[in-house]
Parts: sequence; C-alpha cells; structure tokens
Amino acid sequence: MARIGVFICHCGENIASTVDCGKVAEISSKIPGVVFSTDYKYMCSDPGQTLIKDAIKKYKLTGVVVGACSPRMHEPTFRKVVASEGINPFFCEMANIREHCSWVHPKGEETTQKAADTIRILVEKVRNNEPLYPIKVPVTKRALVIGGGIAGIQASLDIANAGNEVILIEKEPSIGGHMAQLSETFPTLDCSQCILTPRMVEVAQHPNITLMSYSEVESLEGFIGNFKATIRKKARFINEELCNGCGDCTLKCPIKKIPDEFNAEMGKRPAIYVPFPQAVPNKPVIDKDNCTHFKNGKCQFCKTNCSAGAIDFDQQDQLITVDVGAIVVATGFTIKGTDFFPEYGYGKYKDVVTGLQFERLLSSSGPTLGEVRRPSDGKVPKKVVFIACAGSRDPAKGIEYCSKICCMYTAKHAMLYKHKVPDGEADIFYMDIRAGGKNYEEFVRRAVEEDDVNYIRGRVSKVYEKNGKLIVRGVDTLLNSTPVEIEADMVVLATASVAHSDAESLAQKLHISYDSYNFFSEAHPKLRPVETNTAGITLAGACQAPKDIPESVAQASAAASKTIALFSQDLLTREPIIAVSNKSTCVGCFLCQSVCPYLAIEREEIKDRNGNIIKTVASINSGLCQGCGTCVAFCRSKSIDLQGYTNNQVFSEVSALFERSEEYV
Amino acid sequence: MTELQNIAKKLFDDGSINLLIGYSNNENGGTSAIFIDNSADIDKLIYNENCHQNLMVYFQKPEVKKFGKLAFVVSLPGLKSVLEIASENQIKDGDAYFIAIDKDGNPSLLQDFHQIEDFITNNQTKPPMGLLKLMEKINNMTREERWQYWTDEFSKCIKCYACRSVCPLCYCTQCITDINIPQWISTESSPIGNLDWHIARAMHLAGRCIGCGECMKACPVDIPLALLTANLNKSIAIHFGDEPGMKADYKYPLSHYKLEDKENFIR
Amino acid sequence: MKIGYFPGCSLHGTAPEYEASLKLVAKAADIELVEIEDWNCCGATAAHSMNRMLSIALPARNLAIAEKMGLEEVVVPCAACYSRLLFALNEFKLDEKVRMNLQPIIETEFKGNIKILNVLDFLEKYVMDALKNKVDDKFKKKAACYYGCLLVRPPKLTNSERWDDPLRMEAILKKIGIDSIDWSFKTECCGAGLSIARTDIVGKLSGKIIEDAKDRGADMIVTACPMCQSNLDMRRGAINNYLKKDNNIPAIFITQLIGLAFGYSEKDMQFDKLFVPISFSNNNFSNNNDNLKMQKSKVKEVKV
Amino acid sequence: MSEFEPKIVAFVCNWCTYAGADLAGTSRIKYAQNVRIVRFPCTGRIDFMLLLKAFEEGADGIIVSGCHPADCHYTSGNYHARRRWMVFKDLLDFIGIDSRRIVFSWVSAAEGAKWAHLVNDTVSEIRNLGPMKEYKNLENVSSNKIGELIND
Repeated sequence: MARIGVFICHCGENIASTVDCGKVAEISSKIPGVVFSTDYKYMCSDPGQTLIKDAIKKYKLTGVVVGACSPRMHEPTFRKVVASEGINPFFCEMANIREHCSWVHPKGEETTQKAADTIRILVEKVRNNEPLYPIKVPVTKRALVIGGGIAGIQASLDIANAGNEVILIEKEPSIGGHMAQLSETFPTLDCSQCILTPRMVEVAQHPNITLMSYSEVESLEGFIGNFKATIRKKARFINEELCNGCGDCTLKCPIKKIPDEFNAEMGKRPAIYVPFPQAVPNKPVIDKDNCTHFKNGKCQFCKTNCSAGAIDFDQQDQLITVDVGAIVVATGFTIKGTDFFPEYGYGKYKDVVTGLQFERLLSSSGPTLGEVRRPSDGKVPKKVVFIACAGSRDPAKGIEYCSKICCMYTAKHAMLYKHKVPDGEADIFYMDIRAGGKNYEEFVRRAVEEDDVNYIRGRVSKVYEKNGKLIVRGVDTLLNSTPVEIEADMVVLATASVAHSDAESLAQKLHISYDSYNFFSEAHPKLRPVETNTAGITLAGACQAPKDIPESVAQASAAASKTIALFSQDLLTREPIIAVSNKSTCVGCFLCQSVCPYLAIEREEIKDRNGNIIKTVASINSGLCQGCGTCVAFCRSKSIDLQGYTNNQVFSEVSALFERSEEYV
Repeated sequence: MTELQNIAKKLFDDGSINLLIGYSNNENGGTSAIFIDNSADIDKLIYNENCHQNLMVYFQKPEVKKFGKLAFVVSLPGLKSVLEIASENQIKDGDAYFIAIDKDGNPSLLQDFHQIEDFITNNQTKPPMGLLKLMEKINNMTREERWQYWTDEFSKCIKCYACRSVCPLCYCTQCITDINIPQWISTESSPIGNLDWHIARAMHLAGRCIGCGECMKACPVDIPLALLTANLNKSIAIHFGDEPGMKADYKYPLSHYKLEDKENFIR
Repeated sequence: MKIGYFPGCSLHGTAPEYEASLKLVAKAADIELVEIEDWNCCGATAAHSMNRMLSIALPARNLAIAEKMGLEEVVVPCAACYSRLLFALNEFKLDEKVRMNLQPIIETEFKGNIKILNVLDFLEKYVMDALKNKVDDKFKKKAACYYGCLLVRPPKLTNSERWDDPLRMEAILKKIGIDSIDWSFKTECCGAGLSIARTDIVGKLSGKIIEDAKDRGADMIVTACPMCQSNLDMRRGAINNYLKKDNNIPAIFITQLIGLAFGYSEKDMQFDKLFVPISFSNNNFSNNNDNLKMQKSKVKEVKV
Repeated sequence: MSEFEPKIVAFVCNWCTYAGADLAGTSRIKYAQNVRIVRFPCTGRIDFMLLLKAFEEGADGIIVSGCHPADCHYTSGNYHARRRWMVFKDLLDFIGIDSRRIVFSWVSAAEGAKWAHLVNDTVSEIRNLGPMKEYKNLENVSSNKIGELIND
C-alpha cells in the first residue's frame, strides 16, 4: 500500500499570493493513499528539504509529490532529497503549481482548485511509479566545437588545455570570425587583430586541437557522451598538405573584382584567395562560383603558377564522421545589411554603410589601409552621421531586442573617426545610451567630452541623396522635438545583430531549441545560461544572443568548463527514461521499428532449449533509446512500455484529471 | 476430380504439404473450413460462391503451425491478407502454398509473394456496392445523426469478440481489451466499453485492414463493423496514398511519415 | 469581364481626366468597370478622426453593396478611398465585435469576401499583358513616379514590399517605353487635404517633391492619386512661391499615359484638364514659354 | 445559471509545449484556469486511447500539443503523431464525435503567448460547443437494447 506525502511550496509569495496553499494541502490529505500533507514557505530551501526528509522518516512514506515550480526547474533537487532517505528517486514527482498555475491565474478558488487537481494527478502517477535505476554509459572524451570565432577559439583552447581532444570546425576558410574584422576594440581601443591572432595561432599549433576550416555540420546522431557527428569538409580545391601558403596563386588570378567578404564587401578579392593575411590556416580557397576554370574550363593560371603543385580542381566535398562526447555551439551572429532599410535607401546609396563596413574602413588592414574614405568617390568625409539602433528595438522591423554592442561600437567609431579626421564632424542619433559594463560609460563620456562627438537623441526617419550629399532627416527629442536635417558625407548604420540565416537549420540538425529570432536557447535564462536543453550541447558567444567580446569569451570558458566536467568521468549516468519491451507478449510485427529515430529497436530471436527459433520479438537497445515513447503508442498489444511514463502511470494520471466528489466523501 | 482437388492432390503426393486448409460443404447446407491432413479427404474439397471465410485467420494458430508445411485455398481477400501479414513479419516467402481462386472460380497454385502481388493486380474487384452506399449514407448524415447511428449500433454489441476471432490481422497474443493493468477498455458490454472497443479495433486496423469483411459477417448482432475500417482506409488513401494488402513490402502508413504531410488541422 | 468601380468624390469632381482615362484603359483591356450603385463617401479623414465604427461602416457599406451586385473585385482609383476601404475590410476580418455590430448600422449583409484593387493592382493584373508591343518612341521621356503616402502605406495593410521605394509604376511605364528616374521623394507627403486651408504648406511639401524630380532630370511626374495630382498640378502658384522660381514640369495620371499607348488621343485622355500642359504629339513635348504662360494664367484663375 | 465552464485537458510534450507553458508562467501571461496539463516526453508517446479516456473522465475538450515540425527533440515523434491524429480525427468524425473538441497545435518553448492564446481560444470554443454531452449521456444509454436483443 502506497504511503504518499504531499508537500506544497509557497515559493515565498510566488505561489501563495494566488493559491491557498494550506487549502491545497488539506484537500490533498484526503486523497486515498496520502498519509501526510503540508505546506511550507520555501520547500527547496534547506529547512524545506529537511521537512521532507523528516516526514519520510516519521510517516514511512513510499512516495512524494512536491507541489511547487516546474519540474524542469527543481525535479533533480527533490529527487535527491528523496534518495537521501533511501527511497528510489523516481518515487518523487513534481506538480507544477507555479508556472502552470499561480503565475498565470488570478487569486481565487478556481486557481486553488486547479493546484489541488494538479497535485491529485501527480499523486496518482506516483502511486503507479516503479523504482528505476540510472543507466551508465561511456563518455567519448572528445569535444566538437562549432564555429571558430573568438568564442569557439576560447572554448577549444580551454578544453584542449585540460587534456581533451577537440575538433574545431569553421565554415569560412579561416578561423577568427567577426573579431578578426574589427579595427580596435572598446573600451580600451586596443587593436583587435593584435590580441586575436596569437590565439588563432595557438589553436593551429595545439596538439589536442584538430582544426577543420571550410567545414560544416552535416548531421548529428547520438546523445550526451556518445554523439556521432558527420562533418562536410567543403572542397577548397587546394591540397592543404602540399600548399605552403606562398600566395603566388592569389596574385596570378586574373579575376580580381569579387566583393571581398572579409572586408564586408568594401574591397575586392580574386577567385582564389586567402581571406586575410593572418588567416589560420594560411591556405587559399577557390571560389568555385567565380572561378573562370569552373565556369568554362579555360583558365588554370593558379595551377600553372603553383610551385608546390597544390591546386586540385577535382577535389570533392568530403563527409567525415567523428565520435564526440560533447558539443560547444559557437556559431556567432551576423548583421542586417543596409538593404534591410527602406527609409535609408534599401542599400542603394554607396555612402550609407553598416558598422562592420565602417570598421573595415577604419582598419589598417582594410581596403583603404585605415584611412576613412567614402566608398562612392574615395573622398574623406567631413561630416559623418551615425545612426544607432538601426533595426534593433524596433517592433515594426521584427527585431524587438537590443543588439547590445551598438552603443559602444558607435561611440568607438565616432571617436576613431575623429582621431583620423580631426576637422571632421561626427553626429550620433541614438535612442538611449546603454553603456553597462566595466569602463563602458567612461568610454562614452570620453567620446562626448574629449572627442567632441555630437549626440542627438532622436530617430532618423529618412536618408536621401541630394547634390552628392546625404540628407539625414531626423528629430531631436531633447530640443522640443525639433525636426533636424543634416547634410552628411557619409552615414553609418549600427545595424541590428541577428542570427545567421542557417541558424534554424543547424538547431534542427543538433536538436537544440531556438527562440523566435533563431538565437539558440539556453536551458535556463539565469541558472543554466550555457547549457542547451539537449544534454551534452552547450552554447558560447553571440549565437545565443548579441554579446560583446568579453561576454563571449566568458561564456566560452563556461561552456568549456561544463564540457571538461563531463569529460572528468569515465562513465556517464543517464536517466533511465527508456522504453522496454515485453518479450512474452510481443508478436514481432515490427511496425514499431520504423518509428524509432535512434534505431534502438532490434530483432531478438527467442529460441527453445533445442535452439529452434520460436519467435522473433522486439528488443530495445538501452544505450540508444532516448525515451521518446513513440513506439509505445504504436504497440497494439502494449508490449512496449516507457519507464517513467508507463501506460499505467499516464492512464492513472488521466483517470485522476477531474475530481470525482464521491471518492472523497 | 476437380481442378482444385487435382492441385491439392499433387501437393500431398509430392510431399510439399502436411496440411491443407480449404472449404467443404457442411451439414447446414452451407460451407465451412476443412483441415485436410491426408490426401484421402481431398474429395471433400470444394469451392463455390458461398466460400467466403478468410482462411488465412488460421495461419497463425499454433495448432495449425505445428503441421509445418501448409497450403491454403484463398480468394482475393485471403491473398491480400497474406501480403499484409508478410509486411508485418508474420509470414515469410515460402512458408505456405496458396491455391488461389480467381474471379471466374478457377484455381491456380501460387508459391511466392511476387506471384501473389501479380494475381492481386490482375484480379482486382470493386468493394460491394451495399457497403459503399451505407458508407456514403453515413457520411452524408449530420454529426449528431452519425453519433446516434453508431451509438445504436454499438449498443447491440455483446462483446463476443467474434470480429476479433475471424480477423486474419488480429493475431496479437495479447489483445488490448484483455489487458487489465491498466484497464484500457471496460470489459463489460456497456456503452462506453463497447465504444472504446470498436474505436480501438478500428484504429488498430487502420491502414492494415484488407477489407475481407469477415468481421461484419461474423457479427451475431449485425453491426456493420467493416465500415469503420473501410472509411479509415479511405482517409489513409486520401492522406497518404497507401493501400494495404497490395505489396509484401508495404510500409505501414502510421509508422512512416513525410515532411510534407498536411497539417492544416494543426494550429 | 466585369469589375466593380468605386469612383469616390475626386473622380466625379476634381479628377474627371482620371476617370475618363481609367475607363478607356479598362475598355482597351476588355474590362467593364461597373460603378457601385448608390455609393457613399469613404469617410475620408473626417470619419476616422472622429469615430472608429463610422470610419469602418461608411466604406463597408460600399463594399457590401458591391458584394450584393455580385462583384468579386472592386477598383478604387483614389489612394485615400483605397486606404479607407482596405482598412474597413481588414477591421471587419480581424475584429469579431466589428462583424457583430456592423450589419445593423449599414442595414445590409456583408460577408467580407470582396477584393480591393488600387489602380496599380488593377493595371498589373488586367492591363499589363495587353501592353505587349506598346513601346512607343514618342514616350522617350523621363518619368518621376510619385506614389504619395496612402497607395503603399501602412505596409501591413497594403502588403507593400518596398513601401519606401516602390518600383511598381516604373515597371508598368517601362512597358510603354518610359524610363523612370531614381529619386527620393516617391512616397513623401504632398500636403494632401491642407490644399485648401494651408496652401502654403502644400506649396512647401509639394515644392520639395517637384524640385527633386526636376533636379534629377525628370520630364514629368506620374501619379496614381487624384489628391496628389491636384496638389502637384494645381498648386503651382504656391509651389513656385516656395521654390522662388517657376516650374513647368507636368504632373499626369498614369492612366492617361497608358491610354495614349493604347492609341487614344490626348483629347480622349483629357490632357486639356491639366493645369501644367503636356503633349506627346508631333514631338512637341516641351516646356516652352507659351506653355508656361498658359499655365500661369490658369493658376491665377483657380487661386483660392 | 452560471455560464458553462468547460473542463479541458492538455496532453503536451516535455520539450516544447510544456516549456512553452512554463514560459507563459515566467512571463506572467494570464489565461483561463480550465486546463489541466499532463506531461509526456513527446507527442509521439500520446496514445489515442488516452484521449478517449479523458472524454470518459469528463473532459469537454482536449488540447494535444508538441514541437513544431523539424523541432522535435526526438527528431520525428511529432511527425508520427501528426499522421496518427489525422487518421484518428477522421475516425471520430465518422463515428460522430465532435472532433472540434480535440485541438492539435504546435507550441514551441519560445511561444508562451501562443500557449496562452491556445488555451483561451480552446476554452471559448468549447464553451460555445457546450458540455460533451454525448459521452456523458452514454452512461445513461440503457443496456435495454442489448436486453431486447437477448430477449428476442
């Protein structure tokens, strides 16, 4: 006979302000099988946990239902409490009376009733629970890091320095990411490449790191500790082992007018190219779409000029499968282009540029070698207008969030411009200045006070060209909403940071969740900010939300520490939420087999003593099964069941959905 | 000796089979299944339009299986059930011989699934008009009328499970209605118990039923059971383009999916 | 083929040349425009600044009548009327309360199945195909396509793709051999209803439009809205005052040009109704002084 | 007489819709109290028999909700569920059970507001449909007919 204890948490005022917790405890005490029921202010606190432990001892409880927050929050906490008293932890269930009840309903009887109903449903589940024991699986101590920007680099180095193997893949020809494109960094104005490139070299030379540039994830199977990743190594048409990185091929290529991605299309590059001089690996790649040889077979200048004989036009994409135990996703972000803005000319004005493009104009490795010259005619602009929040914080644009880095880099841009063009004028249209961060506010003040940057609080409604000038029409909301029209030589848009266009499909390949903006979702916004909901996969950098460099690096180290902790064990404990088959009742129709996404359903032959096959039945591979239960719902004879969500458990839950008053009279 | 008996005799004579299941006249003036385990009884073997029972229902019975080498007299529905249970891993190519009766009543010996598939393709018949008409009639009713219709029909059910017994696809060793932990379906012949049983039966046969109609013929209280599965198969044909009993490597539509399956009913 | 037609007050008042040209263009494309019977005012600016339900009921009544007449689509050539009718239809579809309360007010049933076309929708859908091989050398002029505000805004309502820099008129004119300039005032405000009360503001707003079109080498401004056209054409006095110089760049309806391409005469297209004259005949498309004088005298006549 | 308050049960998957409902909570989005949630690992796990059972227990409406296509935590459970519900819905229609009482939806972990709307919409739709009287009347359908038959 079950002896169940019910514990109702007030969660301070979070539950108690709308749910009458005492009454819920009282109603619950009348459920048959419930021998103890109480409520307490913070059940997850130390005294709360002690209260549960004491009750288990005193009332010889066999099962526990905690009515509190979401099980996604505290289920492990309370299962540990129960386990510490010698009860199998799977005899503890949580009834979600906070997220699903107190927070979404007004104070009143109906809300209390809903909480009581939720408790009753879970009591019925616990009554039918069975002891389950964790499954041990081996861990592959090799990490896959996806993305070779600063976050991916940092995560790779940390994991590798702890003595683990790392496979770092980067979809571009070189690692470095956006940080390699930056001129100087806020708030210190130190040179971005100077601090980044040593790290890049360290990655390339690290004995534990295998760098795969120009590669992407093709597919992913498996689970924490035991992933199998297939990586597409795109053909770069260069034999990397033969290539010595001399760069002769890039000089000889007759095609020279392709917009240069690294320079944010402000410069030009040949069809065979190394994205930038400090690239890692320093091996060129042939841009197939623009190469004359691939277009009509006529040109082979690069091949004839390669002394190492490294050009290989026949190279094919390679699919490489690797076993890894953990994955760090560090795929970063991209920015909206100027073509996203109808009001600023849909990208048709050459002198309206994005922040990243301006960054390249400021950079000494950029197309103008660090001189600020406007793209249309190469003249030095004497008046530059910066527009912050271009796209960001704008529901009409579908981007309601703050891109976070723009306030700071716009201040930096204006400052650097003033340093390079001392007689120039810099105007910044802004909504608010968000300079939260160490030395950030001071940096912005420096722009205003020392560098005479002119901040105008207001939005810009339109930019158009007139007589070779860009007319910026906006409003100054601090000066009684005065309309402002500025004749500028150049306009820099601090365009919104957004997820990559392929972020959604990558998330689907990795089975991680993502938000409505296609940024990847963390498991908990506050307490599990680096893990995803898929165990073994962590996030680093701006693929999760816009972030600046220090934040990205910090998160990368955090993701690395999660990975290292995982790799510190030889065996991994997995929740035993898996399917099991009943071999005596299974008739072996195997209609379940094709529904299993993990190929965990195997055919097992049942033999008699003489070795004759009596029948073939379904058997579940507990290492592969992930516990979705799709096969369970398919089985006509109910010969498969799902531990933790057995037929009997869910049936009992449904049976207890609505109160039947007669039972409690 | 008829052609049918000739084929049967030859199978016994060359030792191909130990048991043949076919039809014979019974004392009530009708026909019933006959289990022939030696060639002496072959003269009782007949086939006429009254021979409708789907004899494949016996294939999975242990009492039959123990004979080893088997032969079945089967018409179109029987052959379709052969392919369906083949797709469900219940019968392998070569497990049995099939004396197939074509639409003109002529017998021929089929030995492998390939021949059966061809036979089915060449001998397609239309479902009985009566069934289609009734189906259309029900579909044209208002929802309330349909509910009334089926409540009335199901209220007659006495839970004798004859529908289950005659179905060649109801071969589970443990039927959902026999499970008591949990008690999915109330055992008594109550309105809810009856409804649950017939819905469960229909869902378990959806996309599998080959339309022999035996359930309906066997029902002692004349519930038009075959309508439920026939209508479901119609939906499945419309949604997924699948039809059971046509191929031995048939893919059960409910355990496969397409990315582009329609979902206009999902919000 | 029959399509509904809601003229609104402008096409029966200040812009008869718009109505005449539209009808003839439709005729050339084998379309009969059926005027909605007993139509009423769309509500214009007055209704929606006073009472939301009124601003929905007035246009909805027109749409309901069109539905009753068995029409599936209705052309609304005036951009302001178009905006109000589209707004009403949208509110009707989205707001259950509107659906419930509307019928007693308009005293007729409305299902909301009708489609509303502005003049560009209409030309694209029914006329474009008939414009094959209509390129004419006499049209070798530069047009500044002017959309105004309500033809494209609000984008959520009108489903405009490039609402700040539309290219639809340009594509239509290209069919008859007219190239268009790229300019920045396509969707700026012309001054609209301030035409009467604050002519000076119209002078300033329309003046900027005219100035930019001219500076960029346009020979004419092409419009698809009777309000815009009348401000740009009729308010030349105020405009020239603001710009402090005379401007003789004409402002013409897109349908007038399409009509010419179909072979109608300038008289058919009622070119004589334009204040700033324009002519494509005998290659005398010009801005000569005679025309300028004529225009000046006309401007005087109508000064309010 | 007070207005009829429908009893709604929601069968949801753990990864998307349960988390979406959690998000509705953390975002404090208010919605109707009528819903009772049962958590499953995946929509693929939801047996059609449980829907029948829920009606039998007195539910007036049922929400079945999981991950959007391509978002399933287990890759494909939702696709299988999608087919199952397509067929099950047709069967209910044929038998005359009002399939509008079962609402299928995809609600992701990021769609707290969609979850709240889904519940509210379902409650108001089921309120309009009235109580699920068919099932409730079944209890009263006499076994007379069976009796009559046996007596025949």
